[in-house]
Amino acid sequence: MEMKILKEGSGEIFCKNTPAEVRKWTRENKSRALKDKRMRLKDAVKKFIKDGDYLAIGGFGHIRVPMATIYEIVRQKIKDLSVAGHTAVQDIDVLMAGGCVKNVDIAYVVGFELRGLSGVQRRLFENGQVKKTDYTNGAMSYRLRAGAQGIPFIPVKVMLGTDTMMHSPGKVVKCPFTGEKVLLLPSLNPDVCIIHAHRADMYGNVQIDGHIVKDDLQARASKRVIVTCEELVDTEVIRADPGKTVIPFYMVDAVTEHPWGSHPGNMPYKYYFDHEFTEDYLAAGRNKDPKVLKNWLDEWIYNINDFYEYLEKLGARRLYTLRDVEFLRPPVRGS
Amino acid sequence: MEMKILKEGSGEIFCKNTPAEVRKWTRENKSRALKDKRMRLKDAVKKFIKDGDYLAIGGFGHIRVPMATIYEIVRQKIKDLSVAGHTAVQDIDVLMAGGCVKNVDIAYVVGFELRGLSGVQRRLFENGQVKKTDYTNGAMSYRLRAGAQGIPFIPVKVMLGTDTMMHSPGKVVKCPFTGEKVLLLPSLNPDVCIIHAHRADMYGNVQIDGHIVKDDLQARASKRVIVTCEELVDTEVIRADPGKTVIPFYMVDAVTEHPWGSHPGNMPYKYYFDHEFTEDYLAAGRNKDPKVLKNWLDEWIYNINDFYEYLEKLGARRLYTLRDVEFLRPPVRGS
Amino acid sequence: MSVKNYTLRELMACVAAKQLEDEKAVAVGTGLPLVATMLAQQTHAPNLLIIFEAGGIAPQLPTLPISVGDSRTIHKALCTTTLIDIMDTIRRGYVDYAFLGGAQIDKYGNLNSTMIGDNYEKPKVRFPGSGGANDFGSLAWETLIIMDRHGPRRFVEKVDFITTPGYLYGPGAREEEGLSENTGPSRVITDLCLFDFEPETKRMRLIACHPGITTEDVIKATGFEILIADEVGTTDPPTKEELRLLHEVIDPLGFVFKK
Amino acid sequence: MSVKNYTLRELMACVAAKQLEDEKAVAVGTGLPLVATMLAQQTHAPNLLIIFEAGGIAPQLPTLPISVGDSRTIHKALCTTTLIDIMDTIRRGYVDYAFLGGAQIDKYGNLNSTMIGDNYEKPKVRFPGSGGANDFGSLAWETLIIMDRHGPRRFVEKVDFITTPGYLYGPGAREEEGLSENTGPSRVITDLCLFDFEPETKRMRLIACHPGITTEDVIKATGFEILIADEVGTTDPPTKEELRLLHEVIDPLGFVFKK
Repeated sequence: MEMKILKEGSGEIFCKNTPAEVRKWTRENKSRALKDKRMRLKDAVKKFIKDGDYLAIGGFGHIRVPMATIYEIVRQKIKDLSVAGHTAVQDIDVLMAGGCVKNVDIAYVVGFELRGLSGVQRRLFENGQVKKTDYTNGAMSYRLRAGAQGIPFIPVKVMLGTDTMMHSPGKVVKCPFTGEKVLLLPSLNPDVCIIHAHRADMYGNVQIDGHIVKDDLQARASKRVIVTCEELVDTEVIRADPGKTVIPFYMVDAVTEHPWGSHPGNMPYKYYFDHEFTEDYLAAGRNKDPKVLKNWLDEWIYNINDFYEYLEKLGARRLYTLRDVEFLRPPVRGS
Repeated sequence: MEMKILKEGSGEIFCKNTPAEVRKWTRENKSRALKDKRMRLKDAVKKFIKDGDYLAIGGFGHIRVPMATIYEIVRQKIKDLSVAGHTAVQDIDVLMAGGCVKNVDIAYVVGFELRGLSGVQRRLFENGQVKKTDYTNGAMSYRLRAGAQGIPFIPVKVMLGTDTMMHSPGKVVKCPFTGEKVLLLPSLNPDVCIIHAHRADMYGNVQIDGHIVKDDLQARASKRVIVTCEELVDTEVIRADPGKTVIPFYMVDAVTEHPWGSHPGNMPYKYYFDHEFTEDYLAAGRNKDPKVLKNWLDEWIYNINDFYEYLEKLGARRLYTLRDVEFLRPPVRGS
Repeated sequence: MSVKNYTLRELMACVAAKQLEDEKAVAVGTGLPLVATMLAQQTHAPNLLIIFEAGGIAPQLPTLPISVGDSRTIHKALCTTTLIDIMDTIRRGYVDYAFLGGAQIDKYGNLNSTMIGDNYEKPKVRFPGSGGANDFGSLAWETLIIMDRHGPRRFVEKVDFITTPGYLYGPGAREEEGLSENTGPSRVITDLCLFDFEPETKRMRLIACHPGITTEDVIKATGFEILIADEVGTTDPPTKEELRLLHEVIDPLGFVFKK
Repeated sequence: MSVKNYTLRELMACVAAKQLEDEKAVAVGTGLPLVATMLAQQTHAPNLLIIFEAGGIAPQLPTLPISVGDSRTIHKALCTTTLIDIMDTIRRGYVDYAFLGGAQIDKYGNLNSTMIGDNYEKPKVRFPGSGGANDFGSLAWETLIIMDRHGPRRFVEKVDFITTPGYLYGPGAREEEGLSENTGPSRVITDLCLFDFEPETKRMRLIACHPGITTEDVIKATGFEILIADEVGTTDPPTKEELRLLHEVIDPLGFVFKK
């Protein structure tokens, strides 16, 4: 008996890692011991992200995005990244503005949701400077599930019949048990995944409040995991509520405490979007004069040393007002 | 291009539901509204479990098992069940002692772990009275994951090369992306799943403390979900910690508060095993005189009305001593 | 067009809201579809289950979320989970409606939110892509579509890219390609009118015009041949109470209804 | 046999414990393998990561769990999760050792925990089946096997049923069948001796006898032809400290070491 491949897409697979290789790599490169993994974000990015890596970003769009790490990647001018555009908004936009990106697996990029389209990304995709393969958000999560499970492909019931499928690497077959058509997608095992969480201990046990989106899968599927967190906590805090641990320590390579690390994104139960900041950035990217974007990047990334300087530029009043907005209370900041 | 089926097992698929049918059934039979689903366990079992159904049981072995529901199924003399033996110990043993079981998907049954083998199950399996197909615990969870995902099969990297595979319905193929061999297993969508949880609200939002084992997958894969819980809580309790909700209300058909509902099993953070009770039961099942087992069933199931009478027979002192053991403290019960 | 006391976007929100039955489940993004969903919940469908792609289930929405997964989408939710769990849930048959939009649509309700142009490598305009739209449109029972700026460049004979499946190339096509039975687009709400899909041909059919709009207006604005119901109705204009809810309760900051 | 001051089960636990390196991860059930694991953690391997099939990760084990997923296996754990997450974790390469036993074993380390007899429908004895054993033995890097009652009915030329894969039918067989490279059984600890697997043939090889046991004793007790290392050593008898830990700390209630 045979499962005939009835149709297949032409999309390029940008991430070349296979579960079998990643498994082997894991044996040799990931410590199973409780080791102190705290380090400066600068050092973590230098150590664990290389030119040409495939990068997966935590959170969703503007929510719980690891912006401190994104800025650091841009600051270090890492090149030729392939990126999982699994609803990626300002995160991927800043990476692309910084010239770090070569290929994108697109589920949702280019758009800033209600705020409209990105000038930066339109330019880069429309002139073919950045290559792409199209998927869906479900498809990207399913690929990560396969990667996390260590299987080389996964059947799905989305994308069938569409151009989205024809521009993906998916293959249509019939189920050998029921005869129904399914789409097979290749697993996704990113080289590195960056996550911003509510809390972690120094070993890298990570807890997230609210929706997990896809961070659990990404951490499981990826080779390297770099974590920033709002709060670094004692391991006893983790042991007191182990059901909340979304990512266990042995998957994690680096941990850095970075309060406000999702700014200008929204950190549930902590702070809401910095709407103005995003609008300003978006306007810079849309400006026909490339100097305007360059100035933005200089001001907020290149000409500052790290994320703490960024926070100082923003100022405490502005930041804590975002907390008021998050908690739906009138912002009263000043004595 | 083709994916050739290189090898296949001869195991029978006992659960005939396919994801496509279950999906359709769900549209017509599951309410998406917040409805009060509290009912007597007796009524829940009568209403939602039918002769010949495929049953999935929550928890693991002796841990967080829905014993109150198991006893009620036996009391109602439901027949010809197929059961997922995804590490099933006293739960499936009582069902088989009560003559409720026709087929078993075996990952782990017959054994009582350190306590040795079950007399009841050995008799029924060794004389061929109960039919079986062999799997592994991983395989059963993977089948449930496929059922929960609504795909008809899933590739796995277990069982390959073994007789376990040859007595399953698995099919070996090569991955069309990497060329490596994988085993395809059919999805599992049980007719009904029974779960014992720490807390639930009247709509069926379910929270579990500690390890979830496979209850999340089971609830998602099954058509009907019957929940007993240690504590019925106000919905505000659920809304205050929604990340803890393992099963959302629309998957659940019935909710009953049944403190001690896992007895003689272990309910993490609540009470430890009733070791003596299990040993007594096991001895009855091993006894060559079938009357001994019959007497046990009469005493603890048939001749009592419900689980509250069972608790009264056990007595408060015995029950609360199990709480002491759970918390590793010396049992001091008496004034 | 002689609209009074209300804008076309307000009208679209009210018409869209009426498509949602109580005690059903809807998977929704943000913008006008979410406004319509919140309005339905505030009016005739208090027991409508709202599910968000990023993992929020049945929140008590305090105000309009401005991003698909922001804090508002999990405010006092009954469950917060993962994106894949939401997709699995839709696939399992629990979700009645998906609410979508797009840059282009054709007569079978196929949606393009990927690109304009005929060169995939160098599109004239690159849009965001599917996001969860293809998933929702593949897996939910009914797809409700909202399209503003109804005109022949958006309502086209052939979309430049099928991002999300409508009825693809006609009756039976979804099933032939492996999509679930009895699914597909059921309504298209535009700033001119309301369409359904004729059951035999699966082609878009005009069933109601907005007040002041004629069938001829719709035909002119549509780049493909539409079917026309035997009786074309007129949609109800927004009530005062609906307008109050839209502006005071749902979108007080004016994200969707700019002030 | 001239054992003194310790039982064979105690000796097996101590020998098994020594197979576990510090800073590695082990997936383990209950019984003797767990006793050995806890002993390793209490002695030379304090930073050994323990993972339980039912979902407990890195607990601070207060005392011996008596069931594979009981409360003790999640006591002050770093993470509590699901069975499938544990299996995925092993498959992803994070777990160095799986600790297994069985009713029968053959020269390639294939394990039978399913049945005795040649009729699957009506076995002479039906055992529990795989449980997580096949998963562990398929996915973990090394499989450590503990077999008590070493004798020709348990160490057989051909097991009645391959529940869990050893090296199947010889070198390359695991890879040929689709199992991961560089995996398979590495040690067999019995109540007579310690085996490894000869790298070229993948056949069981005697590397050490317990005190008082001879190579001849082992040959006689084994139903297949064993390979014998150039130098067959003698295992270390338990120290006083090891015995104290076993009885006072690990198994004070005597579940494994019956009192």
